[in-house]
Amino acid sequence: MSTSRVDVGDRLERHGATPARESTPSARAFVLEVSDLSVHYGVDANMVRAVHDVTLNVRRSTVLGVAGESGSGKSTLVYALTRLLRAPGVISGGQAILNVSSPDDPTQVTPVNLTTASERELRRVRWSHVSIVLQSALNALNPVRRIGREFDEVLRTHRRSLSRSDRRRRAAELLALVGLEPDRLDRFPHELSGGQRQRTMIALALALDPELVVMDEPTTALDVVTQREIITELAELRSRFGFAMIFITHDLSLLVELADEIVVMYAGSIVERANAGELYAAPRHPYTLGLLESFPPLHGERRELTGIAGSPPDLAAESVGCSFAPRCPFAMDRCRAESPPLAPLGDTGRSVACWLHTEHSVVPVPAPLARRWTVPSGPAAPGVSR
Amino acid sequence: MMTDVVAPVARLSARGLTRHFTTRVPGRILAAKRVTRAVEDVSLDLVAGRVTAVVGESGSGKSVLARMLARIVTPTSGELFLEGNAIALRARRTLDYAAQVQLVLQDPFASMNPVHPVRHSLERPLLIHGAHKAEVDELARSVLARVALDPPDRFLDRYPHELSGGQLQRVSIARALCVQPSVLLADEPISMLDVSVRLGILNLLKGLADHERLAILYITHDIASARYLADETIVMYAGQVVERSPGTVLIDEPAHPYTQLLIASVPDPSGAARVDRGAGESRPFVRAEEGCAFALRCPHATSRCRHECPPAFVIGEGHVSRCWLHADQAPASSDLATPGRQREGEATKT
Amino acid sequence: MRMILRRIGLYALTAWVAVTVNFVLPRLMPGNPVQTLIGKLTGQVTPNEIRAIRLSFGMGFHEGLLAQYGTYLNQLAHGNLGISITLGAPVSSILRESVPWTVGLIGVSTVLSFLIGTFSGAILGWTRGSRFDSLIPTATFFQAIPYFFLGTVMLLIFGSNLHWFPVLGAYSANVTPGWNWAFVGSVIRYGELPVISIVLSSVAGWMLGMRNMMITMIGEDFVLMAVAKGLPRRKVIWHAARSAVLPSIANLSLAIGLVVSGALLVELVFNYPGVGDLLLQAVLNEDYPLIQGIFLVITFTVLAANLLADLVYLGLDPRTRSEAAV
Amino acid sequence: MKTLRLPRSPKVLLGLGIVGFFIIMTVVGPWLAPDNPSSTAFPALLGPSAHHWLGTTSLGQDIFSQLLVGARATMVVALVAGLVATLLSMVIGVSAGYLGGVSDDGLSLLSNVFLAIPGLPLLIVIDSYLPVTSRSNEFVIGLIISLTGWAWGARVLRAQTMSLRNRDFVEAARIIGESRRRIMFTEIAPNLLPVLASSLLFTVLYSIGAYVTLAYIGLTSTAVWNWGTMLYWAQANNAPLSNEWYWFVPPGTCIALVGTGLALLNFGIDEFINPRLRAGGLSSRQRRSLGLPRRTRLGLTPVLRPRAPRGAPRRNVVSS
Repeated sequence: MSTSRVDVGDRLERHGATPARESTPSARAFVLEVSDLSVHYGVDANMVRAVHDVTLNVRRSTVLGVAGESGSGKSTLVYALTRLLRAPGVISGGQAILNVSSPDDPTQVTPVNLTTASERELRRVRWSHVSIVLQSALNALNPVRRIGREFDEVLRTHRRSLSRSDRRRRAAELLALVGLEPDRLDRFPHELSGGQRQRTMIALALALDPELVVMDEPTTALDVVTQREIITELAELRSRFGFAMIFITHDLSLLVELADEIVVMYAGSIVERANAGELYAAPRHPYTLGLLESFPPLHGERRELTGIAGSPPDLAAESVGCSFAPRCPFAMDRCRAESPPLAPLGDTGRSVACWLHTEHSVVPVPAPLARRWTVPSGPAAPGVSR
Repeated sequence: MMTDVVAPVARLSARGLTRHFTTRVPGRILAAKRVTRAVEDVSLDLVAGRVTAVVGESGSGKSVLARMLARIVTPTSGELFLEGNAIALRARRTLDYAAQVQLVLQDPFASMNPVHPVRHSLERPLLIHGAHKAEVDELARSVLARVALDPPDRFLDRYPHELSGGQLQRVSIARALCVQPSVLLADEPISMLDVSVRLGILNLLKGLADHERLAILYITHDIASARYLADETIVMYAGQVVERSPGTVLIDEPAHPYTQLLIASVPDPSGAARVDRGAGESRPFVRAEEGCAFALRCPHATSRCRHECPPAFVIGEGHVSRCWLHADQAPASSDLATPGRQREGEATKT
Repeated sequence: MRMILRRIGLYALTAWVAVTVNFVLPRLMPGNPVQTLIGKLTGQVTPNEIRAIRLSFGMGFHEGLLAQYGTYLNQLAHGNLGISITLGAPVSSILRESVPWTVGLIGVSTVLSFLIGTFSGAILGWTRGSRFDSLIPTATFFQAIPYFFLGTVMLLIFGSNLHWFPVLGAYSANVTPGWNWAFVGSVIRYGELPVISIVLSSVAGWMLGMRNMMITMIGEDFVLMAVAKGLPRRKVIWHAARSAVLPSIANLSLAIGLVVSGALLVELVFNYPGVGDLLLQAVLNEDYPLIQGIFLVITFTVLAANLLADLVYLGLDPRTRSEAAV
Repeated sequence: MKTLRLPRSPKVLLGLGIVGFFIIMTVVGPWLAPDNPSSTAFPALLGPSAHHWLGTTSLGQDIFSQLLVGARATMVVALVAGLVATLLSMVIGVSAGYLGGVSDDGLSLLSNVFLAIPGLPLLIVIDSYLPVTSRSNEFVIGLIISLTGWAWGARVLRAQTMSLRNRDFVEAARIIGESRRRIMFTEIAPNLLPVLASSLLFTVLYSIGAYVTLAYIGLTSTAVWNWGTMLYWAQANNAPLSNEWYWFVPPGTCIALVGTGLALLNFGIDEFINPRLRAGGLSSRQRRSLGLPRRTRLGLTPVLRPRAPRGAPRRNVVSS
């Protein structure tokens, strides 16, 4: 599949970077390590703090789900860490490190600091190692080009040794992976249906056998039936090729099915991080609980649900204390005064940013936030690295 | 304005509503026409105090149906009855009809004029429908309170861009309520909203049905939200009703293969059993010229399905399914198989 | 295909409107200027010539309006545009000599201006926020200068003062017209300054339009995706520019009319032997047959150019090929 | 109603300043003129001096006075033509866009025909048939110019109206029973204001050009002083070839300045209509103080104060 991939480590070295030849265990385990990343829109008085102090790691070959509503910073986060965020977005702190593995020897890992990388270095890891699928494939595909040209261009840029017919053959192979006929290569984007376009984008994202695929609400614009088909295909493709995924969506119930580990974001911060099954069975943050309760169930008794009172916060306004406090049914005085950090929850391997769960909290944890869970036999271990 | 009737009387009834669009076949010099059957022969009754949910994917014709009921789109054929009175569909929509039947649109951001404050959106319907200038401010405040936008002063003079999606959708519902309608049509009112505020809107609609006796049509692609609200559920595919049942029977025991596929496709963390799904590349909503509209995607399709359009079969109390799988059941006279209610409705008409 | 047929229909209609305006105008004006003119001419030219002029205006002798219109169209269909009063020659043969100069001058300038403007606009759009932005007010200023004024200033500075370029006329008096190198070289040399003036006046429009579209396109997802794919910068720019140029080409057909209008006057400034100079002479001498003939020829040429621009657009935008647009 | 709030960029302020200056000149210019522009009382072809700021013509007229007096006719014609053309384009464009169907087909065809006919030659033909008395009337000339200048605005307004007509808020107004006329005027029209303003600027710009051109080739009365007739006389007396720059440069520069001012204002409107054209938040001073690059390149999100990474000995390259 990737016969012609040149050792990226060598190339980076030639251009002045000093790759860590002795790969650390954490670099081998995680394809992406993000620490304390903060993002602003603008820098003056009207500045909007879109993301603050986000730390997360993506384990190789697993799916990290990022759940949040509009304004939670979930998309800003991934655009920023891939340095694709548009002006006036500014990364105001933290770093993101992509651990690029050598195709010849997977134990050889070269960390690339995305937050300090030059345009040249970024170009080298983009698409070969990290690719992206956006919500609207219609906008993501060039409207005046045939589908085949998009594949050809990517392959020609990153796989110099492939001949024209090789590239065409590879493109047809990729389309076949997502269940599309090769004749689609000669079509323009507007001639395909929404589902076909999104499948095309996924095929394109896998063209260079990347280690990490970022999916920004890839199924939100699609019908449920098409969404189901694509999600099923994604799961199959992942188990076949072993890439890791960051899957961003507002649909927490979709993530519970798809992701290994989930982070829940609210107002630019991670409020909870846990293994998918655990998060669903036993949410620890009031927001996660509210979000899960916002999906009417398809089975069981019909009962009245309340959702979450109030409106999402205005990020431009300076806030004191926990940003969820105004909507939180369990808010205490401390919540309005002090912002809780994302802290490990005992030795459970999960983290939560809520004062209710601190060791010294005098208030007992409310029953809905203290459910017990049985550790499911998921593919991924609880994801805390340090 | 309505006296309470003991038997549930349909406030708005549709019989055989059909809408075809003719479009030009692209790329031809001579204008070859293609007929798109957006809605085909749909009948329904909207009853005071009840929520009727219509579930369908994009292209199922559910939005066109809502617009026909609001008389923004003229049906190709069919009949409408408001409080039992036949409506002349060719004539212009009267102000009186607008006062009875209101429609709430999907996108709250787009359905508010960016140059006018909330006040304008509420006072205009009040003034059009005969309120006095002196009282509109008071009325606008009270209607904001009805949709739980409290205090009204915080919202009346805001511009749309200053409000969140959930708040705007409440304003949008308030605008519809200004005219004191008896029927409220809601076209995907929550699909553009954040997950955490969706239930608030659903509960608001439920409250309007329960406490203010409005007849509500709730249109959605989200079958789980239909289950949360519905007193009657209708599933549409390619312009046709394929299954309908009182309450949420068809969600708990789906009979039509399309309904089964739809339910199996919904993300469900609780992990219920899955049904077979159609194989291969998903096909766009091209209706077959003959036969069952769903035949192209149906895992159970036989040659009969491809050649003969199935009628609606009664498979339970008020539960009908338009599928040959149920051919051993009695066919319904129309897909509107709610005999009890219809008889009572007709009795009061005569 | 549909679109092209529709455009051809539009241009045919426009041509008909222009022809009819030509017919109706003299009759609408108070005191029928053509009648007055003919009155003035009686005695100066031969009765035969007067007859020809009357015919070209459709003014036979004792006919109804409709019959006059018929005569007029018939004359037009035979390429008879009447006889120039001042030059005493058939208008069509006069035009045959001057039109090629105009088409050459304006054609070359328009193509150059479009290419330079679009290219620099793409660069300006891509490098927004950089030092190049200071070009924008300058470009706006040049855009606002009337063509003929800029031409005059150029003539004064680079022609009569610095003597960098030959001025006045289309070729040197020392060469004999014909397909010989001396002549062609001279034509190019004499064309330089007029072309530069027209390009300078018109380039800013293309540039600013392209810059705006480029910025709009850079905001599109597919351009961001081109970056995300790790494509080299020149390919990313190409992604954006390829789509951004479409509105420019769609507007090309509209802009041609404006450029032609402006360029006619540049000919005048430089004494260029095209229709612009001819038009001025005709206007000053109230030579109505010549004015009308020039108007029709310019209109037909512009319409032909429009159609060409539409064809280019159709070739570049796949969406119009399948949708029935415009 | 906050329908049109122009961004306060330097471009817009400069444009406002220039246009404001010339509007004042239009109003007070004729009173400020030191001499009668037609008086031939002075020596011919004087260069600029304290007495004659811009010198005199070959007939001994004061050029500065001509410039001040000429501003009024030029601006009046431009304004009349601009307003009439914008009105025409609004009526035709908005009706075509809102009514749709056959009326749309007819009206669009009309504006497309007018777009395709080259404006200036048509103008010349019409004007050449005008009796001399009408040629000296600014309003007649203005009206004729507006006839050839409305089509572009109509086309833009039609497209804009069509897109507004299908917007949800218009449908919402229809649902509550709002009348057609009120939907046009209170729901759609306020949203058209920026486009209308832009269209007005363009037609005024076009009209100045057209009027000056007509005057320059001698198709308006040469007795009415405007910037075009000044150029006409300068050209007729071979001023450009005789190096009498003070005769023809001032009027030409004034025309170009008015045009620049209008175009700069239009930048502001463009940015209002299309938010992507607005500069992205940071002023260049802020960028410098934060050590950010002068412009943000696509796909290279700037990084503020790169913190030294904790722990592992990783590269610490200064980011761009």
